[in-house]
Parts: sequence; structure tokens; C-alpha cells
Amino acid sequence: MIDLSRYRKDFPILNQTVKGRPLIYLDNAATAQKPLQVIGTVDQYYREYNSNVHRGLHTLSERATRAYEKAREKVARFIHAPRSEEVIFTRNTTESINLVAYTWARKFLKAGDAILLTEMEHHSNLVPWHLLREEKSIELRFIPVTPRGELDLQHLKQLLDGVRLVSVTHMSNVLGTINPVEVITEEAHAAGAKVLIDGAQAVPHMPVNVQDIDCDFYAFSGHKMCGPTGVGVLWARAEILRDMPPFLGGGEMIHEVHLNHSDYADIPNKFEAGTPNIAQAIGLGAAVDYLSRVGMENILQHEQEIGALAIEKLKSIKGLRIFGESEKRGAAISFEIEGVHPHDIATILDEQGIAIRAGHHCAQPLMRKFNVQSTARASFYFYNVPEEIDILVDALKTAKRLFGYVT
Amino acid sequence: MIDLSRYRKDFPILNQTVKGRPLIYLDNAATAQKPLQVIGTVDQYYREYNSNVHRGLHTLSERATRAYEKAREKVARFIHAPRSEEVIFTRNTTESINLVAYTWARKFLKAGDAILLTEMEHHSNLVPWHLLREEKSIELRFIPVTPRGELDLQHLKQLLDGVRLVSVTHMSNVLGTINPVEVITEEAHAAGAKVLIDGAQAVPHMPVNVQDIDCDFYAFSGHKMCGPTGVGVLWARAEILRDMPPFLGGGEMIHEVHLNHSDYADIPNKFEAGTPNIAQAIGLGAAVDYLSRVGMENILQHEQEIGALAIEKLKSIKGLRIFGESEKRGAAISFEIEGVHPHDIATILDEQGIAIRAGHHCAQPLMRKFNVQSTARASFYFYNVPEEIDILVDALKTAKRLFGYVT
Amino acid sequence: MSLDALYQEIILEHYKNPRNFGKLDESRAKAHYENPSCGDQIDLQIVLNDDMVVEDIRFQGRGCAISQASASLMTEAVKGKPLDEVQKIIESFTSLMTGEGEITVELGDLEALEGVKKFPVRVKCAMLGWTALKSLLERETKS
Amino acid sequence: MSLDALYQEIILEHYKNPRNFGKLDESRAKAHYENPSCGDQIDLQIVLNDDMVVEDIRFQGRGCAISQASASLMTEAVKGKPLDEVQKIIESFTSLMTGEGEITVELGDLEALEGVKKFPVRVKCAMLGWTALKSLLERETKS
Ligand SMILES: Cc1ncc(COP(=O)(O)O)c(C=O)c1O
Ligand SMILES: Cc1ncc(COP(=O)(O)O)c(C=O)c1O
Repeated sequence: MIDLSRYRKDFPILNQTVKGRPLIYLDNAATAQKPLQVIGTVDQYYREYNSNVHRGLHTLSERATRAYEKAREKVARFIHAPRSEEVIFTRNTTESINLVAYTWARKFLKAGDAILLTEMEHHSNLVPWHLLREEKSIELRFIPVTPRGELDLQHLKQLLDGVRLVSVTHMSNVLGTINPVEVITEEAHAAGAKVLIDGAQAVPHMPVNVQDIDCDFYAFSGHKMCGPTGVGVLWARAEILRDMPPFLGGGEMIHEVHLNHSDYADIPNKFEAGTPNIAQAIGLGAAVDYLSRVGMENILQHEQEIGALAIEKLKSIKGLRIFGESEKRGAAISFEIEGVHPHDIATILDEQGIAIRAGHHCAQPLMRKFNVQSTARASFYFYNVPEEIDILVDALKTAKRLFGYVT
Repeated sequence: MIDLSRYRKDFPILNQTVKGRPLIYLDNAATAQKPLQVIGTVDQYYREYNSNVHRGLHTLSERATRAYEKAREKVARFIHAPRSEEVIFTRNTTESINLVAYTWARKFLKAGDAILLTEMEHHSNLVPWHLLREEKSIELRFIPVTPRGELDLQHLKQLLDGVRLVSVTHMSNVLGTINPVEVITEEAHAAGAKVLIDGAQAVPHMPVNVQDIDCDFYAFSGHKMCGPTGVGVLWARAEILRDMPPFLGGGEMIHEVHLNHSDYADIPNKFEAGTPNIAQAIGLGAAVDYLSRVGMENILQHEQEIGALAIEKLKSIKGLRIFGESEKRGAAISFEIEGVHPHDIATILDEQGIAIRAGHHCAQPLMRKFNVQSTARASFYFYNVPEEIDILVDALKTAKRLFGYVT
Repeated sequence: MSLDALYQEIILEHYKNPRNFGKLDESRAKAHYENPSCGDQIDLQIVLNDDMVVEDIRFQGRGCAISQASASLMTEAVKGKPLDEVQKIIESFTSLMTGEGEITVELGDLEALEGVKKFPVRVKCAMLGWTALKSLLERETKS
Repeated sequence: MSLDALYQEIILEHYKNPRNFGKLDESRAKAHYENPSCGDQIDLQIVLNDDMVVEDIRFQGRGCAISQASASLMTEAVKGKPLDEVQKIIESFTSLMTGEGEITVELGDLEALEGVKKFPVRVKCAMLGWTALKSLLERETKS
């Protein structure tokens, strides 16, 4: 297995004990930890050149503006966006998707139009469309999920009939499934629909190239990819962004304001109203640098290997069932153990220093599909090591024993 | 003059030279600097307990959730909000105001209703209403500004006829004027209108009590009050927030999600979709602690004293004109010098280590009112000292000399 | 490890074999409660006779050992008790969980849940059935 | 301090007494340019005769010393020049400001603006009139 354990030393948080045991952090799909390089970049910003951006003519402001715009360029390069002004800084994936729903969709969708989603979407890619539907009588359709946890694309062509937007997750935060977004995009475009990809789980864990995917919108969060909380990204084609009405109104996003009307600035400023999350965007730039140094190919390989190993070892536990057995998958692994509720598993693991998540993972419709209320989820990142899997497996056996089951 | 200079040592950024001169930071109305206590709180979060909040059952998540909710309580106490769940974390003032425009105003305003603003509003309190008016034929009215830079409230009663919302800045970022928001609120309520206060410039600089003001909404930014970038606040009465439809849809803001509909969570979660700006909110909590220790009464007194002194000394420069001579005012001071354009002033000051702002300060309508394109603005905070005024005045004289004027 | 204190034998036993599990007929007062942050659910039904004694009580639910065992233990504790004593049990159990207030009655088997106090995020689980009971009683005694 | 290099005598002189300031008649080609980040404005008008020589040029504007002096100096530099030479002046001046590309013609008084290069946020000011000129010429030579 590719060994990336040398990077652990960059993550101060990993070097601690929880309940007297060394912390094993397996909640990476919820949020990733931050390396010193990112923490230090944010710290340096506040210590040396904190200032408002864009309109300042003084040295600090100039330096902050340069760093902020440099971060935009880094992010653009990271996802292979053709132009850096196509990168809009938001708070998180959720805001990025809502931005599209509030602007593009409200302008271009009309009654009777359909949006195609999937049964494995995160609430962030469901609720914005529910909100939209309360305003416009649009139809929501769903690509079904197979028992193996893959998208069932058999009837994609029929499903696409009358669809104006396809919005689909690149990687499932519950099942780990990596979806064939290139294929879906091609079909969607052939049917005249635009495509939004929810990349919250993909950008942190694999190389992403928006030009290769050929999608129209791509959304992701900084905090899941070693960046600060409070910053996300919406990428979209320049011509689409230019056609979109603005979202939030305020400083920086205008060209000229009169008492009774305003002219809007060009992209990206048009979509970044008010003082931006400056430190966070600059921190995200540092995260992108860091991940590039580790190498996204290496990260993907490591996670596929450690994911496969984890699945293999977890399966050795009697009564443990894994949700999602897609061929192409990342290292977010959902499971349940007969007779031990996921919340009890999480508590028992936490007592042993292991952080996993238990719940519906903001994917209640998917839970219903698999007829469970909640699952336990262990999700890995490149800094996790195989030894942690063994400790996890032992701890799960302890849980079973505690509940009176033989292991 | 009250001496708060002992707090300077908490601000590492102030201890640097710019162009070989000690930095004099007079761009505080744009953004304030951060004390070690805030920088350290953010740093500690990332080093020790970074984790996603709310749904986590493990130790880190529990600690992060507690800190995040504790920050909400601190902010609530700071502005004397009756209930902490009335504090919604946003990105900045701009998003807070837009949230009201997108939810409350879109639900409750109907064609023909009027919104009353003022001629001294920041673009963030103008453009959201322009955007709203592109959807609904509402009317925007403006309380005029007198030549002295105060609100002309003579005809307030007539102006309020048919008004559903009054939205007004607590303190002008250009003129420094502190507006009589209590009086305006009382009149507005008597006329049946709700009241939103833009407190971006007030919360950092004076004690604010939303219950005394008796307003319905109050918006402000963390970054202007020693907090991190990327966090702002919307406060509103619980019953109003509960009546409002949600803004962004996604994780955390829901109670139950089905494929085709969702039930929303109670406040504050209903308005905080997706992973919040966790580190930033916690950092804002630390800023509030810090400011409370300095004492908001002390800060107000210091700024009124240093502001008065600055105005007095600036007036000694021939050809210098100050915009805004309100009795009740903070220490944001806009001015122009005959024959030297504000941008040139800013550049010349920067060469001498002094950071001021030059431009329209996101208040173009007010600029037009005063018949200028832009002004120079020096804005003070509690860590500024009287000696900095003398250096400022000398530097302005240098600017005049450079441009060939006698001083 | 305090896990043994949390998952005592009696809790696990009630989790696996919940008492008073099931439905009364539809006409009986009913409360549905849910913990939105984890999805645990309780449906509770109760019959108060004319003397204000809990004549019957039933619950159905899905969720973790703590929430389900606590509900099961609760039904045992209150069944056959007069209303004023039930109120004392509710208050005393709440005190046991929160460490605030007083414990004025013998809690018996319910004391097995004391370990939950050390797991603040799980206290909500233990309280779920009790919240349902409280609101049900409020409704019943008002009418 | 490099301020003296930035605000040279000749720049201040052009700022206070701009050359070719004013309007040509409305029928003449016109470009309006603005720097949205600071509000500086330039209105530019030009007359190209049949030999493609800049027969007349006028500007009006509001803004800082750099933007207004640069526009004024520009009008002097290009007035009476044939189009191909004007293009070379534009390119050379752009090179002077950005430090990229080559300076292929004598820039004369325009060299007084060289100091702006050290103030990156002010380069946009110096280029404002030139951007207007470029777009105007593109439009004029296309038609
Ligand atoms: C009066 C006023 N309102 C609103 C804002 C906007 O604040 P932000 O950019 O943090 O959204 C500002 C900041 O410049 C301000 O001074
Ligand atoms: C697939 C997916 N989409 C969207 C989101 C929402 O991300 P955020 O909470 O950062 O907005 C998540 C994160 O949980 C996710 O896993």
C-alpha cells in the first residue's frame, strides 16, 4: 500500500489522546483536519496583513487582495478550470448549490420543467430544489440507486426527457460510490440539460478536472479538503455566470449604485457581495498547495487501498453489513451491526478514542431506500494508516461483546 | 483622554513597518485588526478540536458543538438579545441583510408596499432592496441627509406612510454619524413598519442593546469588531424568525427530508444550512470576550475623544474639508483636500506607513449627494493613539506640498 | 472505561426485550417524539383512569439502546402509579440525568441509567420517552 | 521615498492643466471608460482622417493625478501621428507600465509616468485613458 504516513506530522490535532487513547479520526467525510501549512497561512494573514480587499490603496490591502486573488487562481488550477474568474468563493457546498438554485434556476426554469437528481443526494442537493419547487411548479425526478449502491442509469434517456438541469453527487458521502459523471454529463447535454456536480466528497479525495467532466457547475467545500471552515467554491462556465442574475446584493458586487438601481460588476465579483471570507479563501489556497504536494493521484490510490482493506477487515465481523459495494468507490464506509445501534457504536468507539459518525448523514431518502434509520460511517483520508483499521475492528468487537454478542 | 494604548500589544499586526515607517492603521471602518486572543482561539480550534458540529457523537464534535453554541450565547449577551437562538451566524452584514430581503421581505411584502431607507446607506443596505424590487413592484423611499451629514427626520411621519420596513444604518461608515435609531424605531412601529438596523459600524464601536432600540432585525459583521473574516450575525426576534421561510436549503437546517419535500428545523438551525463557519463563529465569541474586557463604554469614549481631536487637527490644514459634522458621531472621518485627489492622498500616505481608504466607500448615492466622486477616510479604533493623528496631519501636509501647495 | 456503567446489563436487557411495547387502540392519547439530530423515535400511548392512575401505557420506537431501554424502563416505573407520583418520578429522573434538582422518589431500576449523565450528547436519548410522557400528561390533564 | 518619482513636476502640471481637454462635436467617435474600483472616469473622442492620421483628440475626465495626467500626456503624444505609429506608442507605453514587452518608440514626456510601475494598484489609473484609446481605435478601424 502506498505509504503517506509521513504527512501525519503536519496535523497537530492527530497527535492527541481521547479518553486516554490515541485519537483515531475516521470522520473525514464530515470534515477533514488541517495541516500546519493551512493553520499557519491563516495565522500569518491575521498577524501580518489582515485588511479588506479590492478597494484598498494601501500596502496591507494590496497584499491581502493579491493573496485572495492568488487563492482563486490556485483553486482554478486545482480543478482545471479554464479561467480563474469562474471560481466563486462561497461559504460551503450548500451555499454554492443554493446560489445556482436562486439565480440560474429561478431565471431559466419555467413551470413544467424538470430537474433530475439521484436517490443518493445529500440534503444540500435536495432541499434547495424543494425550496425552488415551492415557488415554481417544476418536477423533481430521481435516478434510482441499485442495491449495490450504484446509480441505475438504464433508463437515463427516458428520465432526461424534459429535464433542464441534472444535479448529481460526484461521490456519495454515505456509500462511497464514485458516480460516472462524465457519462451522465454527456447524456444530459445531448438532452439539452445543464449539469451541476456536487463535488463535496470528490475534490478532497481524487483529481478533478471540470473540463474533462464537461459539466456546467461544480460545487465543493474547503473544510473537507484540509482548508478552513467557512469557505466553499462554486465553479461555473463564464458565459453561464455572466447570464445569471446576481445572488446577494451589496458592496464589491456592483459597478455603480444609484438610490433606485444598480449596475452589477463582472464575474467573479458579481457573486461575492460584501467583505469576503478573506482569511478562509487564502487558507483554502494553502490547502490546495498542500494537497497538490501530496498528490491527488497518490491520495486516490491510498484511499482506494485503505478503503478496500477496511472493507475486507470489517466484513470479518459477524453481523456487520456494509452499505454500498460499488466497484469505483472512495473510503467513506457505512455499515451497521446487527443488534447494536449505530449511535451506541459511535459512543463505544469514542470511549476507545475512535471518531466515527452515526446517523443519517444528511441523506435521509437514501436511508429510507436501504430501510435503515441511520448507519455508522468510518471515513478515511490520506493521513489514516492501516493500523487504525485493526484498532477499529477490535473496538467494534468490543461493542458487540458489550451488547452480549459473541464475536 | 482615556488611554487604551495598553491593548496595542495584543495586536501583532500593528507592530510592523510599512515602507520603512511604523504602520499607522486608520482603515478600521473597512476591517479591524485581530488581537492574539482571537487569533489564538482560531488556531487552537484547528489544532485541538476541529470537527463538524451538531450531529457528531464523538469527543471532538461534542467539543466543537459546545464551543460553537457558546459563541452564539456570547454574541447574544453582547447585543443584549433576549434569547441566544435568535442569533443567526452568516458570512457578513451583507448576507444578513440579504437574508431578510430573500425571506421575510419576499414573504410579507406585496406590490405597492414601501421600504424606507436613507441616503447614507452602504451598498449592502441598498442593493438587496434593488434586487427585491426587480421581482416585486415595491417602492423605495429615502430619509434625506442634511448638509451636516445627519438624517433629516422632519418629514419622517409622512415618509412612513405605507412603509412596511425601515432599514437604516446605526452608524454611517462615511460620515461617522450615529443615527437616532430608537426614535426612528418608535416612529416606524407606530406606523406599523418593521425595523432593520445595519449595525456594521455600531457594534464594534459602542454598546448596543437591541432590546433598548426595540428593533426587529439587527445585522453586523465579525471582521469589523476584532473577529475573523467570514462570519457575520443576523439577530431578529424569535417570533419573526419562526415566521420566516428558510433561506438556504441543505444539511442541518432540516427536520426531515423526503425525496420530494422537507420539514425545516427550528431556529437558529433553520437559517444555518450546511457546515457553518465554525472556527469563525468561535473566533467571534473570543472577539466579544475581548471587547467586553476592554469595555464598550471605554471604546466609545475613546473614539469620541480621539475622533474629536482628529477632526480638530485635520481642520487646521488649509483646503481640507470634512464630510459629516454630526454632534453624535464615531471616529470614521471622511475628508477631501482641494487639488489633491483622494487616491493620490492614499498613495502618498501609504508611502509614509499610513493606511487610510480612498474611494466611494460603497456609498455612491451619498457621494453624489455631496457632489464628490470619492473621499479620503481615516477611521480609528480603540488601539489608535493621539500621536498617530499628528503623523497623519504631517503626512497630509507632505501631500499638499508634493502637489505644489503651501501648507 | 465507563462503558460498563453506561451499558448495564439491565439496559441491554430492556433494549432487547422492551416492556409494554406495542400499540393501544387508536382512540387512546398518543404522542410522537423524535430526536431530529439522530432520528430516534418514540410513539407513546397512555390510559389514565378516573382516579388519575396510569392504567395502561405502551410505546413503540426505533433507536439506540439508551432511548429504547429508557422508554421501556419508564413504562414499568409509571404503570399503575397515580398521577402525582408519576410527576415525581419524571422530575426525579430528570434530576438524575441533568444533575440538577432533587431526587424525591426511589427510582429503582431506572438508576441503571445514571451512567448516561457522563455522556452529555446521549442524555437527549435517555430523555426522549420522558419528553413524550410529559407532553402527553399535560394534554390529558388539561382536557 | 519614491513619491517624487511618482509625482513628477510634469505629471502634476498636466493634472492641473490638462491638454486637449474638452469635447469634440457629438458625431465623433467616443469612448467612456471607468475604473470601477475607484471611480476614475475618462471620456475620449478622436478624429482619424482619410490617411489614418489622428487629426484631433479630446478627453474629459475626473479622477486622480495619475489617470488625468496620463490621459493628457497621451493626447499630446498621439495627436498628428499616423495610426501605425499610434499603435506603437500604445504598445510601448503599456510595456513601460507593465515591464513586459518592448519599448519600440521614443516616449518623450510619457516617460515621466515610469514611476507608476512601482505602484501596482495605480497602474490601472495610468492605463485608463489608454484603454479607452485602444478600444476606440479598434472600433474606428473596423468600420
Ligand atoms: C454601514 C455598513 N454597512 C454594511 C457594511 C457591509 O459589511 P460587510 O462587507 O462585512 O458585509 C459595511 C462595511 O463596509 C458598513 O460600513
Ligand atoms: C456529498 C455532499 N454534498 C454536500 C455536502 C454539504 O457540504 P457543506 O456542509 O460543506 O455545505 C456534503 C457534506 O457533508 C456532502 O458530503
